[in-house]
Amino acid sequence: MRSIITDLSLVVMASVAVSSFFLNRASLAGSFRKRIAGTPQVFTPAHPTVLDSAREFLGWRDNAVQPLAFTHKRHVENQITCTACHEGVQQSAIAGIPNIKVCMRCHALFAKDRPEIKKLTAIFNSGLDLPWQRVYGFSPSAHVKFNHAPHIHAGVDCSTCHGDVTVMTVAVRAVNLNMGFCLRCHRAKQVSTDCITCHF
Amino acid sequence: MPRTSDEPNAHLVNHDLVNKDLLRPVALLSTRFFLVVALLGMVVLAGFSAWGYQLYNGIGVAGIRRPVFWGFYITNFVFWIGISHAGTLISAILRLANAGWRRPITRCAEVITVFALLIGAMFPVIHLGRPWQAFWLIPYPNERGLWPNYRSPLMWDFFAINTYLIGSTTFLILPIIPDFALARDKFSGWRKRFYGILSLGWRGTQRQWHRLETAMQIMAIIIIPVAVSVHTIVSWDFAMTPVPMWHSTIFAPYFVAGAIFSGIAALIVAMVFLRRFLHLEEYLPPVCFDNLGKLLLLMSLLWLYFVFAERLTVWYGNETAEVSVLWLTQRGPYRYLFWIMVACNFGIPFPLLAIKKLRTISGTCIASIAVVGGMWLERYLIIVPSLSRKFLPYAWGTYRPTWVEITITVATFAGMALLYVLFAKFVPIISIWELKVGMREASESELPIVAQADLRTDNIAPERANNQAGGRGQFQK
Amino acid sequence: MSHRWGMVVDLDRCTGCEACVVACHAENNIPTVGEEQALKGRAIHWIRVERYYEGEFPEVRVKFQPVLCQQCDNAPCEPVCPTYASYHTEEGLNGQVYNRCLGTRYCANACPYTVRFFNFFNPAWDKPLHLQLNPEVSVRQVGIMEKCTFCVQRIKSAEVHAKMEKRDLREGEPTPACVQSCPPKALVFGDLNDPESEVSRMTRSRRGAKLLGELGTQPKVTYLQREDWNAKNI
Amino acid sequence: MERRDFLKATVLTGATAALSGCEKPAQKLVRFIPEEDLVPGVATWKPSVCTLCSAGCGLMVRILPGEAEVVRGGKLGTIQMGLAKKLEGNPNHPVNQGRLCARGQAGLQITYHPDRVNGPLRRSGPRGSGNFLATTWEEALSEVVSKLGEIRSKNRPRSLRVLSGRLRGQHGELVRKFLKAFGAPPAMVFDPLDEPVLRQANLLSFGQASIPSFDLARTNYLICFGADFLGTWNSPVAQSAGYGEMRQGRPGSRGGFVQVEQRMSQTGGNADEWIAARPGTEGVLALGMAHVMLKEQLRPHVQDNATRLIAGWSEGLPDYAPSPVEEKTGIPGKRIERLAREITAHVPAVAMIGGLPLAHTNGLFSALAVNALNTLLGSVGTPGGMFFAPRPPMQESEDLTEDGNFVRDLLGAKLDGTDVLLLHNSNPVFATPAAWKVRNSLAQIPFIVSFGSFVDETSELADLILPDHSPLESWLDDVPESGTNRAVVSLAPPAMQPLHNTLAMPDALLTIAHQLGGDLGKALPWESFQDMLQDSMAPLRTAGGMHPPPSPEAFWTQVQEQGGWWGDEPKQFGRLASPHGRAAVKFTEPQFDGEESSFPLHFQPYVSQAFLDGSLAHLPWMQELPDSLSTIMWGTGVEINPKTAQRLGIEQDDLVEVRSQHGSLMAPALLSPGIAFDVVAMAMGQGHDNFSRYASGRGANPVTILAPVQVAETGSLAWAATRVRVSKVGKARPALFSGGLFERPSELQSR
Repeated sequence: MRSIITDLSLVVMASVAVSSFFLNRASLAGSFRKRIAGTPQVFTPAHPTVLDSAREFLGWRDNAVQPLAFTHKRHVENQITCTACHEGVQQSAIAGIPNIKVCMRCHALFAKDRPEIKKLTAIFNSGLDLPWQRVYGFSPSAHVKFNHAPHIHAGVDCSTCHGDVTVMTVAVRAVNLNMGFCLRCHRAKQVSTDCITCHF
Repeated sequence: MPRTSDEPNAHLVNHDLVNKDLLRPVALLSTRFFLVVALLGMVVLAGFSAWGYQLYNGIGVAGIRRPVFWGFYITNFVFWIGISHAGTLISAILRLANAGWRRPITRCAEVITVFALLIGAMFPVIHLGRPWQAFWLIPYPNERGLWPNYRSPLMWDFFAINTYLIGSTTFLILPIIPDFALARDKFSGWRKRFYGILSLGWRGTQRQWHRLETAMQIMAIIIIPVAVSVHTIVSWDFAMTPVPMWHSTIFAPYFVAGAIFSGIAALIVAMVFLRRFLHLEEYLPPVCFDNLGKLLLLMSLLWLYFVFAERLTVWYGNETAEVSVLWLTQRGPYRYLFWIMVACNFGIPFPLLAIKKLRTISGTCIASIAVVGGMWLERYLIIVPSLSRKFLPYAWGTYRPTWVEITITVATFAGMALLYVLFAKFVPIISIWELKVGMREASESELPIVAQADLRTDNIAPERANNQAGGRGQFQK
Repeated sequence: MSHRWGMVVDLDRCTGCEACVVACHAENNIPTVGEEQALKGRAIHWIRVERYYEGEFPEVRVKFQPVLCQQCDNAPCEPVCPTYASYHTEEGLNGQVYNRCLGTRYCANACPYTVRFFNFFNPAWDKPLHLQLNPEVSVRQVGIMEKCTFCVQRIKSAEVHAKMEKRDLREGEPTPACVQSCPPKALVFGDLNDPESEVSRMTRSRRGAKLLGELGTQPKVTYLQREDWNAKNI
Repeated sequence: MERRDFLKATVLTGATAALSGCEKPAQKLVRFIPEEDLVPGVATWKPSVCTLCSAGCGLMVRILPGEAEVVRGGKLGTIQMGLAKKLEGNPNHPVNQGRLCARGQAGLQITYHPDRVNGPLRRSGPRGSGNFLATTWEEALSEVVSKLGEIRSKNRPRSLRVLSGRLRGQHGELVRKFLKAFGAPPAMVFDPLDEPVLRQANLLSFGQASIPSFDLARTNYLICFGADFLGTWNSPVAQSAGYGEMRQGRPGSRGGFVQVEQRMSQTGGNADEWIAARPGTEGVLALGMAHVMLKEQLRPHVQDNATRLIAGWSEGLPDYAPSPVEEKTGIPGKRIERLAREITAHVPAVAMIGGLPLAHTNGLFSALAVNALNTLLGSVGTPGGMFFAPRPPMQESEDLTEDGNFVRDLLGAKLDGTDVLLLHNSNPVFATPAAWKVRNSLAQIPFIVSFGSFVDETSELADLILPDHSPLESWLDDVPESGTNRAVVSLAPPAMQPLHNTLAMPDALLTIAHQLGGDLGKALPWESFQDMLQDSMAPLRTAGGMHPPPSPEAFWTQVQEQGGWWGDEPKQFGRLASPHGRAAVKFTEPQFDGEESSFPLHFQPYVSQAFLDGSLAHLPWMQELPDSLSTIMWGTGVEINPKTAQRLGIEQDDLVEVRSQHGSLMAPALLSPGIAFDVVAMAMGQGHDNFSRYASGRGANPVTILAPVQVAETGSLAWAATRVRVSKVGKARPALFSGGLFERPSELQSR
């Protein structure tokens, strides 16, 4: 009996000793990796914390908080088309969130007295851009390469994926853009549902 | 008086004694027990911590690399699934063969199966690059309209192993029920309640006995093809791919034979420990070891035959890639491991098991320990060398395990021991009622008064006590 | 008209300069793993130039052979994947769907060309090196298998543009980075469904051969063997 | 507490590692208004010029809008700007015709390198300590101006020196004009990859001190002496393109290729026939072939300048009969005869020489011999032969050869009395033998200004670092010397906005000139380098290439759009200038440093395929690029023949010491079948002490242990003239990408 106990305790000590030794090695693994470990000066797809990874795994996202109470409604009412500000949408993958210069194209002249526009002008004069936050967009681990242009050319209305922005003030996530949503449409329109169409 | 040679427990006559002996380990909680559990627990904990470390930093902390993408983890997977072939298969075969000497060993065998399966089934998950997505293997309807790929041997594995796990668990639990009932009746306090629940309201009625018997018969028949299929499919994980010395038709029987081989060895080791520490010398007499030893000898020869057949054909076929793998294991850096393996699986066991004098309990034990180690090496030598020498020499590479893999591997052995110790603590490790049946059959000719009295007051099958003929009839199928 | 993308590697033109290797790194966001990992054999090069010596000094020669995913029609990597992460696309490529990958690495074992690479850790770029990353290609996380895609992002964008302009793809319109960069024009890429395309013509060359063709993987990459020097008889 | 330590603790105490609170949140950055209007997601291609080697290839840069962290007005923030994402060859450029080598494509990482100097620095610690403090451009420039003003007022203008790498195009012009106007001696050029010996030979043979181009696409037979022309030598991309055509471009006729070298290079790996003549006897082999041609009258007996330079040519080279040549070169006479007949049977044929053969003490002889062979083959200035690319008709104040030579000045103690040194695009401390003690002699100089984008072994000595823009951020121009038969000026505007607080070196120089005023101001009237470029291009408007000549404005825009100017395809190859007479030369045995008895092995450093002379060792892509032959990554190895290794008891993965009379280094042994028994070879480029996080303290630098032997005629370093001994000192595993060496491994090899 004693022999057994000593054996087992030996195993434990060995494994712990081995662990501790190699742990130092492993944590230093890669002169390249080591230098960059944990510092914010590194770009990596790794989640900063375990909590974040859990949140993404479960698909929890905070709602976007915008620097200005931008109202889509009002702009649409003034016959301003989506493409006027989201310039990329017809020719490229990305629709693009307009920078402050785009705003000032008009607001250098129009509605200068409104409080929000005053804020806007102030920010512009300070030489800064607006820190808009994304409302939609896929998580990096979805590996989706969505391309706006072909959808626009296929006559898919913006509202299909972004909800009726014309009635929104600050845009909110009105549609849940999960894979099922994409597929329903692709199947209905009999366009490719090949994985590689969107995932690469 | 005349005795059937394969009735190892014929000499036991006093049922109370049997009950006492076999319930004793369940009854008392010694400090020794806690000490063992604590030690094993620490090792297991170290294993889980290592896994946690791997989860956190990435699978790269393991030694796997290109082109050797599978290493210790898959080796352990195959090894433990192999071990799992000990119990169920053996006990099922012996049950059907109605070999009397099986009675004391069936349960400890079946337990090995269940636990080895549980441990083995962990490894496919541990070795994943993204274990948190493992649930994608489960076919469940989803909006994406995505299903797992049923053409993949890994999916076959998934189903085969689950089937086997369910099957063997049932096969283990069914015959325990009467013993739980016994424990319920013998104990008092929380134990009574505890075993009361587990015994699922077993009253030992004629009908219950009948159902139990039938169920056991059916399960015994079903479980054998399942067991065979499991390791066949595990072998196909390798044989289905165009990898030198994996892509072989011999693999399915080769793996199954190897599995049973290692399984029996594991069983013998387990029995030796039980015998020693639970003082079951009387209940696990040498004849069990002798018979198992013979079986092990047979498997050892079979194993050697398979290895020879596999390697001869490769060498004779002389296909570039295959031969370079062959020489890698035969003459290359892996040659030491190879010959150690041969020694463990044949060199050591053969004399110990072939020579009657040496086929003692300790003899079979040594042989078995050698075989367990040897079979682990065999799995390793099947997986790693082939991957490190694929078709394009430019892409060759070597594999070296890291502390993470080693720790986890060690931990699984500790884990097996731990589960076994705990099981033996809460469940009579030898099937009491089956034992008694064996006693009865042995001593049916003329029963001493004492025994008669025992039978009548036997709380297992009172009806049968009243009507011995009927009772006996049950068991003469 | 559906496409069937294929490549021809002219070993007589290839000089082993490895321009293709860097082109691939730049185009496909292939991580730099660093020395320690490289020592462990974990460097990632979707296309590599294999170097084989023949003979011994002084009668020694070298053979250079670029090896990338052969995009097999009968690919061993595809059936083994339990989640269809590795599958056959409509255009006959061996697709690798990163988000679907569990990291069983089974495909990598099955691949006889060993052209599949695994992210053993999360890749990392010292800032601002990350600005070089190509936004049209995913950055693969830890535990994901990756391999040459024939620059599917280039193929896709070419197809999208053609579609938006309501026309068919022109010959040589989608070009993988490696092919574009190749100084001696050893790599040729095109549509095997078009019998007149350069790649189809070269595939029919008498020098043509498949890498490990005997395995029956039916690669879509054809290797034109190097010719031996035969002097005019003097 | 650092995360991983925390982790260790948890693992040891057996807690799961699945928790981590110690992560810093990414700091919030302010966003600046972008300078340019970009359409998101739309890629634009802008022309640029590759400045990494002397080839001067044209680039196309893929620009995509993206968010970059920058400093604007002292504030750290993000800005949406056009970012270079990929470099490809410029399809219209005559030199590289749309293709690009590995190094050129990796040039992208220079711009985004994490260790780039992102603003002017002033030395804080003692010289060489590598301690610098940030300063402003105003201060930095004014300091330079005051220093220069000082020496000018002291009337010692000659105490200003410029140490620079290649000085070509208007970059070079600017520097020359500056120095001339200042009254300083011409810039000291240090470019380890230049071929001064070949220039000298060509000046003597053909009256043109430049590197030739080769019309490989139309060659039927190429014999190359040592030049790695497909990998690193001269204009690799252009030559590779030609090589491809030579092999398979002409249906039915496949050009033959013979390589003469002692260590199998990437180029040699492509040869049909690979010949290892004894080191330094390449010229003899060439003349041996010439002898056979003359004797058997395989070629008409030409008498011109190139041949007249070879002693005994008119007599049919009696000293170079097969048997004596066999003796010297170790190549069987029969084989030499066969080669001679083969090559003449396959005209147009051409001979090429470069690299190691010219790095012997008798390099000039070898070069002249090959020139003579080419003349005999009638392949000078003819299709399928060699020629000299025409120069664009721009006025250049001086010829390149009149630039100072750093080595000459250094060893001639001409650095004494230098008060101010301007350092540009050159790292002699790293790339010269330790025996020359460059570091010390530079450290003597009171005031050193570096324009480098990185702190390296040389610029760490600087008192001021005025970081240059990265190539992609600056106005670029180059005049490729070779690689095409058209006159070419590569020129391009910046492809992207500067990422850091840097200033283009030419503009800095102009600013300094203007602040100094006087003659300098007059000599350099331009507001910016851009204006200077525009003026310099003016004469090319009517010089062909564009028909009809566009208006000056249109011309300028078109030049910017197409990435330079190139003349028309000439009717025939450029005529050669008038010959320079000179006494005939004889073969002289190459001199080697170190007794054969104690230093039995020839030491041959070679230009690294990934790092060239080491100037690219800071690029991660290059570090992880497996070498074509040894497939080593992130390090260096000593290439040695397996038989030799066996004799010395050395095995793969052994750490060996290479010792010359002038020092020693340690590196892992690489057993390679493609190297002569008496030769060990090593790639240049690694072994940096201080050159970014990726290169520092990695591998060993073969140049340091070289003997300070020079080629007499040019004074350049004879870097193949060192003998060494090699011994095992331990174990070291190099990071090799390849497993096996052979495709069909025998049992033995598969062990």
